[in-house]
Amino acid sequence: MKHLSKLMGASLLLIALSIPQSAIYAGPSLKVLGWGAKSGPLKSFGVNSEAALRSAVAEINSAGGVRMGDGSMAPMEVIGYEDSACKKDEAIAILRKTASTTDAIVGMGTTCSGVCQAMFGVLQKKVEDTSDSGVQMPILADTCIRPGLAKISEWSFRNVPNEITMYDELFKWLRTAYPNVKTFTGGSETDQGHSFITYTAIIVQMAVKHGFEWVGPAVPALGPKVKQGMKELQAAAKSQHWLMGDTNYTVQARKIKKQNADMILVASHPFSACGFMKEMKRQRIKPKLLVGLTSSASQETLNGCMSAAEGIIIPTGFAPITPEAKKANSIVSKAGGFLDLHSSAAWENAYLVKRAVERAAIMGRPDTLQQDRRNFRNALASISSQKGLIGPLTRDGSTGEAEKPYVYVQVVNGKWKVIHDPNS
Amino acid sequence: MLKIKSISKHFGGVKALNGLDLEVGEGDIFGVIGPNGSGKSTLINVICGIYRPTKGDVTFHGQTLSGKPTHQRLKTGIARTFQNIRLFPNLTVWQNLWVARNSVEDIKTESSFYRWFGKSIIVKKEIEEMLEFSNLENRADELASSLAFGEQRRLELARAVATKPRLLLLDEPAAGMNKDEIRDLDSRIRSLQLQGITIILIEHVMELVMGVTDRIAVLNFGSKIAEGNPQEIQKNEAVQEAYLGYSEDD
Amino acid sequence: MEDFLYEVVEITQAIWDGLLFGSTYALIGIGFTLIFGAMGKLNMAYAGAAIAGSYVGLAVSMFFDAPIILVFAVSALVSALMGYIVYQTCFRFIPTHNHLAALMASVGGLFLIDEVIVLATRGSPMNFPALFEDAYFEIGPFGIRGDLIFVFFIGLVSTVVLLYVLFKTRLGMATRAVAQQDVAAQLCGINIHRTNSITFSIAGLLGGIAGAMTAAAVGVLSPVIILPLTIKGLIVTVIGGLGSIPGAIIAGLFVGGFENFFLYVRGIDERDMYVVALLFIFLVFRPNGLFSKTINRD
Amino acid sequence: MDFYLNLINTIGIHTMLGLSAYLLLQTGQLSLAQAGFFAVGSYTAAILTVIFQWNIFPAVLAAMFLAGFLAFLVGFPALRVKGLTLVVATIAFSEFVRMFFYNLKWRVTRNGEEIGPDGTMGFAEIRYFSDNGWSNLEVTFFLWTFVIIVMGIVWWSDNSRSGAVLRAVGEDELAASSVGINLTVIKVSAMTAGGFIAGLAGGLYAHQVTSLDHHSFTVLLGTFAIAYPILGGLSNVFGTLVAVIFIQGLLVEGLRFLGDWRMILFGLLIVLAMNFKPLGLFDKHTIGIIKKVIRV
Repeated sequence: MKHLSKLMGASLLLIALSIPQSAIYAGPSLKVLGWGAKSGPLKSFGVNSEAALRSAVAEINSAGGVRMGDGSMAPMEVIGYEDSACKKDEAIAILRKTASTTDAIVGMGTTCSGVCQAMFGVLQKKVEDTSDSGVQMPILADTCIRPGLAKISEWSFRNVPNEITMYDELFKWLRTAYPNVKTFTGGSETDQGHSFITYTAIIVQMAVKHGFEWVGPAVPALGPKVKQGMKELQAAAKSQHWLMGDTNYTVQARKIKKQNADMILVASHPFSACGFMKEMKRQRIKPKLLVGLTSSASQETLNGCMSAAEGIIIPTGFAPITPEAKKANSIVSKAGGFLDLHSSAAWENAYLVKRAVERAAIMGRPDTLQQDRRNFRNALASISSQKGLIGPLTRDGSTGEAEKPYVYVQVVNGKWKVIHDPNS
Repeated sequence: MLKIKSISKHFGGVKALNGLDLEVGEGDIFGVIGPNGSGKSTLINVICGIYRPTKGDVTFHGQTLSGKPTHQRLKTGIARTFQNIRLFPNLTVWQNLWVARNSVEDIKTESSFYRWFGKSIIVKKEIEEMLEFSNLENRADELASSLAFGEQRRLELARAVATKPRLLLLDEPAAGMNKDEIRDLDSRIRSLQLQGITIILIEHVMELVMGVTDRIAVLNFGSKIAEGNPQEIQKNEAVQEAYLGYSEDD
Repeated sequence: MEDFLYEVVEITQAIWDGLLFGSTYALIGIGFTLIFGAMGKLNMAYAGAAIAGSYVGLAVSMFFDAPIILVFAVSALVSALMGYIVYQTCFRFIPTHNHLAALMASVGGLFLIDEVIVLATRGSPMNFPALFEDAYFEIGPFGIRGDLIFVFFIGLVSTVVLLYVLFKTRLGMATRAVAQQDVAAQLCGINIHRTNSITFSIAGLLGGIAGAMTAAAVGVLSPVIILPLTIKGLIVTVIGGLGSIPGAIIAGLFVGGFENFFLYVRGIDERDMYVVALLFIFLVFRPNGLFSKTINRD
Repeated sequence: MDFYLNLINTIGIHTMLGLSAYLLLQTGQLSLAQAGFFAVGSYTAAILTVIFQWNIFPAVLAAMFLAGFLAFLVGFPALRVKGLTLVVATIAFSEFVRMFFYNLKWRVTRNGEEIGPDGTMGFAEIRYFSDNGWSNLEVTFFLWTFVIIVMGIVWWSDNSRSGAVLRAVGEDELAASSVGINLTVIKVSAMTAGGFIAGLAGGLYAHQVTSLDHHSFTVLLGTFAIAYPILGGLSNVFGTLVAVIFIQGLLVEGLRFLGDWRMILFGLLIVLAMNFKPLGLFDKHTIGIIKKVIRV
């Protein structure tokens, strides 16, 4: 029994310990709690987002904090940044923990679109729907980029670029910037929902829309509208895709080489994107243009295959082009993170929270917690535009889909370089 | 009751059994002796269906056994013990006996649900008897692995008897036993005979075989070299030949 | 006719590439088979340890810009060490008859290794120095990856060496003795733990080579490839026949070619289904694998 | 409160998953196919409640029976192989199932929204509980009724002759068959029962997480299924429960505050547990101690 009781005791104790102690700070403060993948292959996402969020909050506090409902200024406080390990069960557990055992006003997470899908699922779908017993906790996400997640719950908010407009504009620009590029083909990783859907439903269609010619396996129905010919494309191009954990890309590369296109799309996370691009290099496939997936516009790609990725063009929601962005970038890298498409969103989210709080007149008292969360949600929902790091963030109230500025970056001499800013 | 018609069992080139014929009568204690490697254990494995004979057929009460798997042969009334004891070491003594209740009578008397999940008075009584038979009454709840060697032998015998067999195959039950234990075993075997169980006894220990058996068959190189009652066997040259020959190469 | 020829060429190419790449599966398979042969146990941490070795090799190359061959050597040695550690931590002190506990411990080991790697690299994929990156020969319509040839070659060499060690040296005798009859072996004065730990180290050595070769062939090293490698390795082990080294080799190459063939004709989503189907076919028609060794341990 | 209930639900689901493997381990079959049955159960139940608008109770039962039937079919080929071969074969099976759902697309449109399994995009919005206004407490009661029934049945069979027979088969198949036990019947029934339980657990899991995709049903899940009974010990059902509390309660939730080091400790503690208690945390020794304490 000794061992057993010890075990039980320990486990309960630890569970208790693991609940963020929010009473340590004197005086009222505005509490937020974040989570993301801090273990497993996607660790870097969580680490970067945490660094960004914490340093942004520090910035806000050094500038005086946030104005509460009673007019007083209170510091903003990140009462924890949990590890959801890119696992559904864990993310849901953290969400429920945050909602029921902490007085955080908003949850900020999480990594992995599939996990967001599950997490948003346990939220209340419609705010006014009292028959719905879903969790009532506002969530402000920075990395749940997969299309269509916004509609799952009115309590969920995402500060992510809209990939439809992103790629639409990108190919429009490429059309003019590279007039000699006519044909295109590409590949993706089929076991990663975000990569595969974005590729087959958006990227290819947008390329077709702007007059690039698909020279992959024949897909008559393809483009130019979003999702047009998606299923046909998925069926036709089966053998030029790969899986995230793959180790051998010879067949895919050879197929794509045979198609001999001017432009090749590599819609995949760095893990496999690097493998594939290395194989391209090996088989001496030299397209005039190489276009990648937003998620690959990150440090990982450079770690993984700097030389093979040389010249790849990717639209991204962040680049240190504005003074704010430069400042944020340096602060975050001091805090031990990289500011990229996703983590920059975490930074911006801190300011988004500040704005919503000041709009919603949050009391920040334990007894007002539920009301505060509801008000906060409504305020957040009512914010249709907000100043981001590299330009205005806008949100369409009806669909809940966000729009944010983006730039086109390219790997030049082993560094990400901004080659075009559509807003300038 | 048990007829073995020209059974052969070949392992690759090795002829473990070679056209063997045997007939065991109802209620007999039938001894099978022979030097090591003369095919005694193979014989048992063929009878209870662990080996499929290369040639020949075994009939039990006039019906052929060929093609029947081991567990069905048990239900026709053929039980066995093993040369190297095979109990269920991490089951209690009680459970070892409980598992063995598979005879046709049990299936007749109890509903199958009850047989699997119930524990009736009858079952208790029968198992008590078995414990008594193997004088393990006071160790019923201990693990079989915690028993001493002799006790394990007794338990294995009891487990075989618990299946209410009509024919019991004992594979060297006296191996590694001292005089008293052998005498004890002798009386057990006789008591089983009194219960009307036919017994095939495979044994090296001559005093046991010669004492207890009614008929003896002698195997060498997979075929029968002699059969008769103990006295005849003791006189038989071929037998001495075989044993002496055996002891020489040893 | 044109298309037909084209398809033939392409399929041949696909199978050929897969075949060469299969040599990495083969080495992983050999590792599993060795350990299973020696102890009748399954070491789930094996592929993880192999990849960990490659990471150390990579670290060496990053800090001392060592030649690729040294990277290979380091990977192999470290992973041999890992093999030894895995034996000491997950097998040595667990009762020999208790296969379940050992299996579970090695699973724990897998998690541990995996997470240590992640902690060290933030899970970011790492650039791994490729061998003869530009050695890509085009013979008529065919293309041949020089590095894969090298990988294949190393695979063969290490197998030959292994076979020599197993069948010609006293150590090998001891290993096989333990594999066949551990009690008897102990009675003959063979130190079973020593033998086992050596077996694990040898297996680790091979694993390290396999890991480094995989990493070099892909060009990037990341923890996401560990699980697929483990599964492929296990499938190869079973198809090859438990405890059979030649079986593992042939099965490895075969599976490599097989999966590439189906990748070409049926596409990525179904590729692994066919590999699994292949395994099932073997289990039905040849349950003991290519080179049947009836080991009745479990 | 909500959080603890959620944790209790998770523990319940994983306990059932573990018990489904527990039965098989008793007969000496080391099966990683439980992940496959779990997946079948969860997708079936989810499809029934979401697409066909069934009530959750029949849906979960249907999931249970489908998974059980599948397990029954798997049981026969599984007889042919044992040990490592069986492990790999069952891994292959569950991978096959996973890839099936990974390719499964079944979209229907209900009041303007597309719902249903969507291949690699997963199967979102399995919102039966919240749509019908179930409080988390009600969910817990609902779920644990099943858990307790399952545990009760397994416990009962453990202490009846059937349990002894299962273990007998696991310990010595030859001896078992020579006391008249039909190995085929026993092993296949164990596999089937395991499938039933895993399917049931899956059906409940689907509604707990509200979203399924192939990432949830990898080999790791199957590994956990066998990990619970092995880590807890095969002496009785509470071992599995203890192990689930150890892993889900202590390692996953309890150590969360350790951040980066949690998952490292996760692996480490499993290794240590197996080294110091190879027969499980809840082995005969522990039980002995407990009995003593109870007597005192």
